[in-house]
Amino acid sequence: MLQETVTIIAYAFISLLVITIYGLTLNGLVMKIVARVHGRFGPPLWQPFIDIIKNNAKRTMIYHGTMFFLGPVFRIAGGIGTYLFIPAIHGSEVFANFSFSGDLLLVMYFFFFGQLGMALGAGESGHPYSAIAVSRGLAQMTAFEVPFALSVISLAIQYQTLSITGIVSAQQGGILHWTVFTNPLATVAALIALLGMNMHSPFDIVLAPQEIPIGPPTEFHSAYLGLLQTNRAIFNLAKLVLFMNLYFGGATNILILIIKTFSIYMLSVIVGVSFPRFRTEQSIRFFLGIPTILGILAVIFQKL
Amino acid sequence: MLKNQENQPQKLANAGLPEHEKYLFCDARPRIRHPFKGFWEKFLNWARANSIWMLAYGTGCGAIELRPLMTARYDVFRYGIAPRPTPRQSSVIIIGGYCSVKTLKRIIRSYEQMQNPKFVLALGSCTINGGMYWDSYNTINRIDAYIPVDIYIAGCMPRPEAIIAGFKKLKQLIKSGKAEGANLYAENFDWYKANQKKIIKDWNMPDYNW
Amino acid sequence: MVEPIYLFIILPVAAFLMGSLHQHLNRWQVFIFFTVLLFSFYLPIPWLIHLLKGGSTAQVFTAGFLPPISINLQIGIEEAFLMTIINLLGIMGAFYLLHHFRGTVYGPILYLVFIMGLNGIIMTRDLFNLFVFMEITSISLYSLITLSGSSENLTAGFKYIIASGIASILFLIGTIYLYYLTGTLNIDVMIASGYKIVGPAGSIALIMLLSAIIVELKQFPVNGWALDIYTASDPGIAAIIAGGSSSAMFFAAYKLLPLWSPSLSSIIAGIGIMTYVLMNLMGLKQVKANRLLGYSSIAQIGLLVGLSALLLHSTPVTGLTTIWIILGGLLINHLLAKAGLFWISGLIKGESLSSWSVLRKYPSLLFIFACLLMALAGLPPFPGFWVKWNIAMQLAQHKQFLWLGFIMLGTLLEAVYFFRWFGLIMKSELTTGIRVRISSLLPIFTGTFLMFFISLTMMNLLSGFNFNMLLPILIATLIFALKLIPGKLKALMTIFIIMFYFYFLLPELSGLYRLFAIIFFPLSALFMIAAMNKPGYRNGYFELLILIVLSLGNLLTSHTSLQFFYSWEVITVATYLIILRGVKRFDTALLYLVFSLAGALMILAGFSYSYAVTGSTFLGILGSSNSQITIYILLVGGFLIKTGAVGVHIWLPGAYAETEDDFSPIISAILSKTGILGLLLVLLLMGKSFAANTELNTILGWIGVLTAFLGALFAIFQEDLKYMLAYSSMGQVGYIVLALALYSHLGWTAALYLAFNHIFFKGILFLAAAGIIQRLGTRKMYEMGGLINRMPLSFLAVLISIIALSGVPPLSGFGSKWLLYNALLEKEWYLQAALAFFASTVAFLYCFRLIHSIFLGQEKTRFRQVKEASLWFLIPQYVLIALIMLISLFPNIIIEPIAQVMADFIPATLSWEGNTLMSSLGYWNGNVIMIITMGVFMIPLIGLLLRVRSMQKVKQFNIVYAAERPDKPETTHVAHNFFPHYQKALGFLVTPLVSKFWAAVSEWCHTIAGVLRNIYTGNGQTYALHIVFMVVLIYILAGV
Amino acid sequence: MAKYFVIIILLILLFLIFWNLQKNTAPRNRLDLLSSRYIDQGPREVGSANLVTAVVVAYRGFDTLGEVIVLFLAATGVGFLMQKRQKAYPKSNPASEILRTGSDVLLPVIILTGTYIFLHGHLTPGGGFQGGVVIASGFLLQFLARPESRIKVRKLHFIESISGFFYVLSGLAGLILAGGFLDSRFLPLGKWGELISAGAIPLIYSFIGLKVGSELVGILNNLKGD
Amino acid sequence: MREMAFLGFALVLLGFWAMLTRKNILRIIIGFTIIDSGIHLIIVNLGYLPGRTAPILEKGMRVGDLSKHFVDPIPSALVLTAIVIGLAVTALMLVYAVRIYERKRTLNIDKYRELKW
Repeated sequence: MLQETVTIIAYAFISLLVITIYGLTLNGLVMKIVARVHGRFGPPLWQPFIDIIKNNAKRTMIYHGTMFFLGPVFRIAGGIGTYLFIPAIHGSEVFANFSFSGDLLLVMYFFFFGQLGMALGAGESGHPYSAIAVSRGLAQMTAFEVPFALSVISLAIQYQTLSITGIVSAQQGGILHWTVFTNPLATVAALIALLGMNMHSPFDIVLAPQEIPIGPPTEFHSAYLGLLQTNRAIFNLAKLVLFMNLYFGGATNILILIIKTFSIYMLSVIVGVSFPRFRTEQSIRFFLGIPTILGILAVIFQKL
Repeated sequence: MLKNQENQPQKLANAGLPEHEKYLFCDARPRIRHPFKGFWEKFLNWARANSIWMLAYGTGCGAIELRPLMTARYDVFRYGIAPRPTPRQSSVIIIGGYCSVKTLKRIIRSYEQMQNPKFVLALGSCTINGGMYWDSYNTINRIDAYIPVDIYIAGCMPRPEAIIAGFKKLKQLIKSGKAEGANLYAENFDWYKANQKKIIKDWNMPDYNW
Repeated sequence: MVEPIYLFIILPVAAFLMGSLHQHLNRWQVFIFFTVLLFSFYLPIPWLIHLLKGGSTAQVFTAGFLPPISINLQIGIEEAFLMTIINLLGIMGAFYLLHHFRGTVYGPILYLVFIMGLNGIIMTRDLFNLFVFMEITSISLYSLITLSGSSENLTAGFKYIIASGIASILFLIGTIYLYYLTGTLNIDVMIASGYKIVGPAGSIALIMLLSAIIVELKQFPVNGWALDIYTASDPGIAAIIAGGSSSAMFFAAYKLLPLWSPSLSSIIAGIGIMTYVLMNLMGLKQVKANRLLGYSSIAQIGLLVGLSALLLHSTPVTGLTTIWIILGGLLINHLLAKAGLFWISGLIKGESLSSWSVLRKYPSLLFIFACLLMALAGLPPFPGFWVKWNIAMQLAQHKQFLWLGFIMLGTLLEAVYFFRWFGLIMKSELTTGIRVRISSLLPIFTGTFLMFFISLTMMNLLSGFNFNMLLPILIATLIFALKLIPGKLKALMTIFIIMFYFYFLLPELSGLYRLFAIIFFPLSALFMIAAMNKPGYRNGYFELLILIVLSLGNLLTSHTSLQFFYSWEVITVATYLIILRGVKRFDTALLYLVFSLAGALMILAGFSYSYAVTGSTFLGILGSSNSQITIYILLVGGFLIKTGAVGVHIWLPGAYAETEDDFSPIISAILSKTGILGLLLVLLLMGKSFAANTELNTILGWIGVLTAFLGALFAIFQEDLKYMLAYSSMGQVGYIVLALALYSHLGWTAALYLAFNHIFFKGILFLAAAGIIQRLGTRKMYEMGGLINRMPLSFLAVLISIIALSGVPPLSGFGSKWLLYNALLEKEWYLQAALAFFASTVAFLYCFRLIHSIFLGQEKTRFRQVKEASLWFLIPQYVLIALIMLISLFPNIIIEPIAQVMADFIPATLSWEGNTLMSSLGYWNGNVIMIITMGVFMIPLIGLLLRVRSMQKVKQFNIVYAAERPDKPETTHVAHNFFPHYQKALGFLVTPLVSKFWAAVSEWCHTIAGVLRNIYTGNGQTYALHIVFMVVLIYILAGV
Repeated sequence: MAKYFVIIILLILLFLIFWNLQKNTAPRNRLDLLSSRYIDQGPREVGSANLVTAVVVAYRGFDTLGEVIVLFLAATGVGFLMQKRQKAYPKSNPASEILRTGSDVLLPVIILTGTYIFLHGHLTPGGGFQGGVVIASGFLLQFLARPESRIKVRKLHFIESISGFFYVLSGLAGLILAGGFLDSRFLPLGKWGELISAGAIPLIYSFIGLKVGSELVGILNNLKGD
Repeated sequence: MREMAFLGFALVLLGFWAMLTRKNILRIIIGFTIIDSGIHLIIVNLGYLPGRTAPILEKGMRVGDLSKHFVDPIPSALVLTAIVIGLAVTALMLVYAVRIYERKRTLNIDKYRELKW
């Protein structure tokens, strides 16, 4: 029993480490790609690592209060937790994480854990922009969760399970078994929702550096920021892995995982570099419009 | 090199604030933060040098030169330099040209809100001796009487290439552990503060903006 | 037993003698007056006892001949009963009027003759003699009305004479033609020879007679004069008119009932019930107290007339006893209550409704007043309640559903204006203007006491004596009597009593009921700890709490729908009163009451329909196969109102938010579950084959999920802390309704789990809100801010509860969401699941707003000195937090018993593997999730804690502020209008359409009432015209 | 004008109803059982030659009691209402000589006639009420002739209440001595057609006559207003 | 004689007309008495049988066969009561008129509308 537990925890650490490194690299890569789109060279691939080191190397920190202090902790706990509840690689023991403890619903609700904590921390900083950004972020979140939820429901109908492992195993055996082909409407709806989740343009209303200097983390710095940046890598990848599992047949080894998550992420990135920003209410209306209809259609088609 | 501050009072008076607002501001003195010794500090300094986040705050006309710096032509991102909208997260503040009294107040506030280690890059002649506005009633002639400047980049205005050169110099300073402006400021806090208060008449902020 | 004829000897003799001998009699006059009245009161009592024991109806002959040759009187059980109460009223009224009778001999004489006239009307069996006695009462009233001698008295009296004169003319025409047709004046013979009353002549004669009686009964529309009489005459006189004269006239009408043909009978029923509805409608516009009472009196008599025509004539009489209890109970209820109200009105100097607020200074009078109002509105524990119940049952049994609907509408309208009045009294400016005399008080108190006694008798007759049903009221009264005990001690006593009751109740309950008992007793006791906080005696609060909670227990133990409904109404009333205690304006409490009563009436309709179909009030059977849809709709509709479902939710926010802070947790957490209990019972008892499969469940589910969604959406736009929590409650209960509607094992498990969870977190939130509001003195969230430093314990409590609310793992809220979605998907309610999910994300918005606006952000200067909330608020909060933590770590300890209970009704679809909960779709291991979350939380936390030495704690204005410094905390704290973008995007969904709709309904009711009452122009000639018009109308309607 | 129109329409309709009522009652050719019985048995049972009186005083005596009470109520009510008057009317002009003399002459005759009428109520048309009214009319004449004259109100009340008292007492006597309350047969019926006959009817009618007379005088006195 | 009933009804309607249209309360009272008279006429008329006489025995009448000669005595008895009651009501109405006039200095019924609705 003890040995089993230790093994599981060790595996989780390995999985987490791999995913963190990959996530940070992916962020660097994206910066590079964005720079290329701009016609620049861009920072080096490892720039995110340096940034994290630098932030942690800051000698001073301030704190506004307990929740401010705990905010980033919540955030990264949320990111790590989300990732750990998703089986990353199908069939792999190391990357199965803690997916035995809950199903898709758990993951969907665990998304909120970090956001809520971060919002609380940002709130305690007392900075008006933080509060405004949180208000925007939460508002947008409610909107993009709708098509995503519909899409998940469509999957639940399709596969008659809410277990992510179950959904992945049902997609094995050929590219045509992937949800993206068997249930394209649900996939489209979910991918549009993913754009919102990733908060790239046109949905970057939370950070919006030109309006409300980077929103919730305005007051966060030094080691806090280090944690947030780490989380950004992990949480981002958690979402990508989830989408890969749900819609793109999952991954059987780390290479496929990298390829698939990278490809999914590229969608956000390409959309991001191509569009300006929505206003919040536009974003809400957008998600409750076509994507929601697609989601509803996906549910209806599956039910028929 | 750095003096101990034991005999100084621990709390700031914040005399510029009205009594009923004093509780709203932190009254702690800035403290000297000693660097680590040896390789560890060198490693950290390497990271600090390669990830310079500058405060996106155009204090003067020189800010015009910062846009080309970040776009495709000069692309300072190559060097790990990136703009940052909040002083809390930035490590360098660029004094972009002539500095009026009014701006100085904001510069001081922003500078104080940045976290140690932090660096100051002064741009153009005006920051050195007032430049063409040397005899203006409202222009600060010598910026380093108010905040510790790491690098001056001469010129009116300095071209982006000069600025990049300045950054390179700053990197070298950081790597060599010589860019300890923040500690300098803390060490000579009373002197700096006295200078600042001498020129800023309507001092309505705490003595140190945490 | 004294022969009743002596009434007609002693009373006139006394009157004659007093007329001339008063100078000689002096003080003996009063003595004679009361002796004679006492004699008249005593006379029927032995008869009543004799008849109740089974004695036969007695006839009294006059002139030494047998009827029909001479006039005869009859004393049967009805007559004896009515005479007893009317003569009792006579004594009490005389006592009340004693003051007025000083210095005049005419008053007592007229009064004596009036009482004699009433007895004559009741007893006589001769049509013309009836006319004579009617004239005797009318003529004595003509004079008595002018007792106070104002000009209003005189003009009103003149109108009365005109109307009554026309009525007697019509009566005479009718009588003489009936005599012509039948050759007799004896009512019994006339009824027996009813075959002779044929053809147009017979019908018209009957119409004339009927019209006269309708005028005398003051039915719509020929009652303008009566309203004036009630308004203008001395309250003591109005009391005996409303109580005595109307009752006697009703009895006269009752005597003649067998004469009417079926078509006339239905006209009478229609007129009576329309009078009931329209008078109550017009009462809405009334601002004068006495006139309002007049409207109500007329309405009540209308109900009596309508019911007697419906129950005794147009359908065959089945259970005479029940009908007797209805009519007798209604009569006595009306008689005592209305007389009492008129008597009280005599004490009040002003004539407007609000001038009665002076009653606040006399709690005992106020108490009586409330009792009388409740009696008239048909609320327990007064006779009116039993009557209401039986009316519904009887009418349903006779398939008179349309009339039943009208009667319910009338009841509701009556409750509206009565309780609006009560609210006005409780909440308007205190006026000074009361004259309290012992002689005036005595009859008032006696009457009310009598009413309790009669109610007890009726309870005994109708449902069998049930000590449990009385117990809450007894205990509450007992505590109320201990007036001078400090509030804290009372709170302690309350908690003890509740737990004690729980201790005795628990062994009697099983399964589901036991779970609800846990909700109702220990948890509400826990919430009551908060009440220890407030200083002072808090009279009424704890008594009502006991009443509510103990009645909740009775709800669980009731076996018949009557018992259930009784406890239900007790809870409604007690809750209304407790809300009214706390609110600043009465309309919130009124709204609560009106909607609750409307719900209760729907439930009553459902029960009565079920009774009509099955013939049983046993709760175990609700309807048979062919009637289930109606019963389902009625009952579910009624219970939905109680849960505050969308569309009928507008009472909810005010009631939850405006009430006292330490009651809000109880009403929103505990009492909202009564509706859930009701819904669950309906689904359980409707019969599985129907309830499990009906499409109506789908509608119910949609209502639930829409409530959840709109409740959450409303909540996010509230600036008021308690309103936000109230709307949140509405939404959360919506989830529970949705889960119940699923009718699956998983769904019901989810429902109860949600219920428990909701109690925990909403209890904490409301308690924390109470603590905050107590310290800050404001409910506006944007005025708060930064309180985390001042109230860290409250903050922690709120934090944990909002995590539990929003369903974020690892706390208990996620369990409820998991169960709910699994249940929804299992049932294939996909779109509902999506909307529920949307609603649950919307809930984040208000959760964050709640905690941010209050505890985070900028601390306001004026709240720098506030202290942590009172310990009495914190204790229950932390107990609840412990419970939340417990069920988060070990969800099984609560899900398992719930699932087991539910498995008794529906086969289980939930299973366990160790600590992992498995449904057909997914799985969930709360225990492990909690540990993992803790783990991933601790690692970065420790990392960060290592850096703590390099950290500087800063103050609230040490923020980066675009190189400036913030100006004021008030302008820096972002809290007001927190979701403007949401307002822009989805604000159209929260347009208060429902409120507008109900406001329009209310507006229209008032407008129609205003237009309708224009017929009462105040001109005697118009009133005369009304009578002519009515005669013509009845003629046309009767189709002669 | 609209109001008049409505009233006219309604009254026309009312008249149609009355028309309908009267038109549809079949004419009577013979008496009903009850009235035949009164006529056939009345003289023997009650001993009254005037059968209307038999009905009024004996068969429907209870009605008559009510009737007396109604009048009593009217008198009391008038007293009650006039008691609260605020002020008296200005005195009217004295009546003419002719009227005064005429009334002085007529008053005894009128009272005598009235007394005759109620004493012979069981024999000839008339009775207590009629007699009482005739008596009262004499006093009315007196009031008109001598507005300033005062009536001894206490005596009037005394007569009124004593006669009322005895009327009820005679009813009680009927209850105790004869068949029922207000049974007039507790005195011997005598031979019909004579003054002292028909049981207690003359007695009762006398009481009624006195009572009615005094009551009406009381009403007139009150209305006269002093 | 049956047509006398219509006369009675005509009186009733006349009385009603007075009652409903006249503004002076004294006229209304008169209207009321007219109605009363009409009713009395109707009542008496209903008791009348053609060719018969009042139910008062005179010497020489044969007891036992009287019911063929007399009109119905009951309506006559009733009308007596009705007259008395009408008288009582009229008296009270008049007193009311006196009192109201004292108070309001007008006999116009339209002016007595302080109570309405």
